[in-house]
Amino acid sequence: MSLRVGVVTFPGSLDDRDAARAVRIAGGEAVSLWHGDADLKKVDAVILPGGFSYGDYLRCGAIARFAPVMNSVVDRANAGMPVLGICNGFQILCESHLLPGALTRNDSLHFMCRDQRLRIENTSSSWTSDFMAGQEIVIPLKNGEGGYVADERTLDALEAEGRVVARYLDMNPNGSRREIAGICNERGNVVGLMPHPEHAVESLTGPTTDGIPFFTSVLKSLVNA
Amino acid sequence: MSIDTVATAEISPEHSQPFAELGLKHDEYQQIRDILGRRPTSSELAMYSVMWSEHCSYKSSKVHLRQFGEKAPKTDVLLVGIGENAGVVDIGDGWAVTFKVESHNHPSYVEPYQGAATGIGGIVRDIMSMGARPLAVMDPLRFGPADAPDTKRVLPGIVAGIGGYGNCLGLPNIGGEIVFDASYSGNPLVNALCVGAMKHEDIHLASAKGVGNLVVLYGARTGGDGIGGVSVLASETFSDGGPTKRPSVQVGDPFMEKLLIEATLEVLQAGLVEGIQDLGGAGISCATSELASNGEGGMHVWLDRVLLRDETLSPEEILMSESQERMCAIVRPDRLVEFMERCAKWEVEAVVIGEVNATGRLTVDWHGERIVDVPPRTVAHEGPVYERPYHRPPWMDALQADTTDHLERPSSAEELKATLLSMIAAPNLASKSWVTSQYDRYVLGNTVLAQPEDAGMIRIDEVTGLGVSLATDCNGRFAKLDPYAGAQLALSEAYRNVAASGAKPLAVTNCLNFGSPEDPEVMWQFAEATRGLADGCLQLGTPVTGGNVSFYNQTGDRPILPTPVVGVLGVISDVARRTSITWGAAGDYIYLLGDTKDEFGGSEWANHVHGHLGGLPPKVDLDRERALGEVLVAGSMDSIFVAAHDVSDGGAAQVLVEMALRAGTGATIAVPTALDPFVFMFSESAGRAVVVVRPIDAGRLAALCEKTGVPLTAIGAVANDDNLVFADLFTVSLGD
Amino acid sequence: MARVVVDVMLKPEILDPQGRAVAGSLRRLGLTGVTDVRQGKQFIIDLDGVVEGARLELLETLAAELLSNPVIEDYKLQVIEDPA
Amino acid sequence: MARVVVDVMLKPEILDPQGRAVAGSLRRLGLTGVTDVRQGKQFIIDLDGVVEGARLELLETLAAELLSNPVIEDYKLQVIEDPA
Ligand SMILES: Nc1ncnc2c1ncn2[C@@H]1O[C@H](COP(=O)(O)OP(=O)(O)O)[C@@H](O)[C@H]1O
Ligand SMILES: [Mg+2]
Repeated sequence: MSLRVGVVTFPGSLDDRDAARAVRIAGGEAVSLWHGDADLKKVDAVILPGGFSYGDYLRCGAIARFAPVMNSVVDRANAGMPVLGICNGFQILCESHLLPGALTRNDSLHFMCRDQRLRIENTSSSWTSDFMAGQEIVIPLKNGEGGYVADERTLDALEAEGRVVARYLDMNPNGSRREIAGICNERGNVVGLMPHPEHAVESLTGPTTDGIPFFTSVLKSLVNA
Repeated sequence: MSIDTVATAEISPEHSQPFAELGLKHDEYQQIRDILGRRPTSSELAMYSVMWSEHCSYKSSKVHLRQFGEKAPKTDVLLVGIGENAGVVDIGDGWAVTFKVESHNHPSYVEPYQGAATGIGGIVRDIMSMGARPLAVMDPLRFGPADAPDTKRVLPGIVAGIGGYGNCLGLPNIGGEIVFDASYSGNPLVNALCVGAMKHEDIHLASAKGVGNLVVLYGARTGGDGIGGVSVLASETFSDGGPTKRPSVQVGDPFMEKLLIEATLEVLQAGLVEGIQDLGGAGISCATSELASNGEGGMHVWLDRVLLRDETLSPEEILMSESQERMCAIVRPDRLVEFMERCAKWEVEAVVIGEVNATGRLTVDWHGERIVDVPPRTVAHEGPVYERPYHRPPWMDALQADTTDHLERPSSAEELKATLLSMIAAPNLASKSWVTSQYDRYVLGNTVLAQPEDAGMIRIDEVTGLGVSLATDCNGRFAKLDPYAGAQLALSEAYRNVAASGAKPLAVTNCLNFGSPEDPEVMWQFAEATRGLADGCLQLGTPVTGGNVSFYNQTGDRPILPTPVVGVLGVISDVARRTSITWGAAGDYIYLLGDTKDEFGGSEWANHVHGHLGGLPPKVDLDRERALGEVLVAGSMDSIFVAAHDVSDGGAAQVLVEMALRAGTGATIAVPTALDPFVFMFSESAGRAVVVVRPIDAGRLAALCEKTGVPLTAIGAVANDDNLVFADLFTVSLGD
Repeated sequence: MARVVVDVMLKPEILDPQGRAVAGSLRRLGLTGVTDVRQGKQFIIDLDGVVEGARLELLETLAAELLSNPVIEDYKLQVIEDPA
Repeated sequence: MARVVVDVMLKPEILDPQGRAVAGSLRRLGLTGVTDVRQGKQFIIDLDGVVEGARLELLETLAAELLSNPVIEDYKLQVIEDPA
């Protein structure tokens, strides 16, 4: 039986359909989860998709963090379940303190949508094991508040522990500290990513198919687990 | 606060009413009194005044718009025609597509960000109200000169507003236009297009069917937004100093709109809706009167049940309010509970405000008192119709006589190169990525083509690959030189762009942006443009499915360039065979399809280099356009093309530069011996495209052109470096 | 040195979607009796020297036309001479 | 009824691109001596009844964890009993 990957829909989630499509293309079963429902429907992993949960009013991810589903996600994540937060999902993970730091307004002050080159820095996380170390990929980036910030100590720790999952190449699109595009927790099961791998799973609709390994990684890691 | 009821109206015929302040002419006011056999109540006056306004009643344009129906080409693809919120087109496999472009020009001038944002919101609700899931948006924009202070004030806000609303809504932006011209200073044009899809059986209409069915208002609460003039009435009904202050500007709430979309799609899918209508201009007045007159003909409304954001609103204001993010549904009583539950799931407020009946009257009560009792048709559909006087402006002869012949042309290689470099940097021709990079083009995962391609293309059916392609175009300078031809050139350019992407053009929408209809010269431009568009659509076999008219676009008595923006929708059986503008391997052949003539009237060269506008626009040949379309579509089906790009603003040179930049590789171009290099590079003759094929496919292309009678000229080959070489003339490196 | 604090709020009659969203989550998180929430901006401007005369006037103009959008927002300006 | 005003500011050590942009345009528009500009948020919360005891504590918690993000922001909360 294929593995079940939950995709949470919050009010204002936008890329939930895309995340589900990506899971299917990678060979998994996408299960839709509802923000108001603490039941994770026995999924093996969870994706918090991109979008503007609650309009991103107040602060990106700030309100979604308190949704009933998040209590379950936090518990299971602490117990080792793989969780991927993309864009708004990354912001929610930071707001819920599953990941350190925060995401702030792009230094350009503009929303930016572009095909972004990245380097995969960590291939041991649940969501990046299918990449080769140092592999360079191009996937869409689209955000208004994607500047990753954290205090120096945290940044140094992230670097030292190899928890920077992906870094921006060519240009820093949003003023992220140390060109950080994505990070993971100590255990490597929780990953936050500002760019959108789910928009790079079909050559027809994406700039590349470089996003697929994020999803095949988790499926394999679950099988091997 | 004293209410003006029907009862009081009957016994106070002499009571004088501020109809003029509400924009009603004296005879229009008299007409209302005749319809009702008494003076209208202030609420009825509010309804009639807004529904009979130019914006809602199309009283000046109706007589001309009729041609779109009368001259409609024979077609079986039109499932819903003009008159509904948006037309619906059959694209096969049981799929239907609806699309429409609308203007939000003035609000965007007053408050650029919110004006543009609410423009997107409004057109998206129009598409939803047909039962479709909105799939993508486009934004044709016009501004004053790029460096004008006014442009610097409005442009960033307008772009941020379109992005801010569309991105938050989760609709990809797949195209649009950004054109600069002095005539738009102080009067920018913000047109917004939305396209949506549904299965045939899910098509819904704005009609209140079924006596006893309930009228449900859902979405955002009603506030005092956009009620402008009516406060005259409001203040009348206030014994004290008058109502609290009313908003000068409407603020959009894209998050609420997103919830509204999801909730609406759910209640439609669950079959809980008999009829549905968006609330746009004229708010509840428009929704209730249109629903009623399209349905059983009667409706009763308990206006005091409307959920308010501002408790001080008077009934007149509630009827008129243009608060955003609201919809109105007709629901069977036995489905109401489930309807309410679905709304609650999405945290969307909903309330029953009325009931459908067969009285043939629209009646409205306010706390038990009857404040409206009218025949709905007279409000919604039987408003005044004007045959505005119009005449060809006397200055047209001089304008057309002032041809481009006397303009100095570059001749030496150096001059040609300098002209090309200056042209590609011109605001109207330079890359627009500084704008489009602020728009999400990926969300929903079905965007196959978007900016800077010729057309935006989205996949409708993920299994079969069935999709649609859309382009909007209009060269206002052409329309000024000859409105009839200008409208047809806008049509043919959009048609060509869609065909170039590999899709078969099917149907048309339009947004007619003009000056004041009370100016006979403007009215002539409007009449000519509509006639040209109607004739053109007949000839190309693409029916007009809907659109919008925006009048009074002028600063003082200086009207904008006549700007009939035309949107063409095409269908493609499998988006996998789309044609992009990106050429491939070195050695591939580059051809020019169509005839290039010495045509520079209204061209970007005359405009940018000489600031000149005069003469005649390029000749229109719609049969040629159609034949070219056949080649472009057939070539895509037989996968002959590596790339294709339509030729328009800036001419062939501009096209070649765009293709080279897109691909990141240059080409070697040989000017056809029959052509003067300047004409070859910069003429804007219509009916042309540049195509790229693999050497082995050259024969098939030749045969195809042979069959369709489309002129084919070999002009060069793709190179393996980044130099664009115009043989025996000059070389430009993509680097600089 | 001086500090100027400019508070910018949407005019009361203008819809404030952000305030609405915040009010909603405050209630969901158990805060009772919330009647209205408005969300605005605050600018803290530190300057050398004193703020008076022409400089103050200029600040007022800038608060009215740059920091706030007179079409939809009101502003409040306070000067705090040598803060700390 | 009572009014609670919560000001939220980025911590001094966090880069504030908006504040920097504002400082730039203030200078361009002729304001001299600008040393620093920070842009923050202000929430005006209107409530029924008085704000004290448990309700005030809850408000403090919400200001600290919902209205502001402790990782990057500081907040200031003032209670204004019966405003007007
Ligand atoms: N230029 C036009 N071409 C074709 N149809 C038009 C044009 N302008 C308006 N219409 C049609 O008139 C009807 C009323 O337009 P409108 O009041 O803007 O609709 P809505 O209120 O739903 O936006 C619609 O069916 C619209 O498509
Ligand atoms: Mg409508």
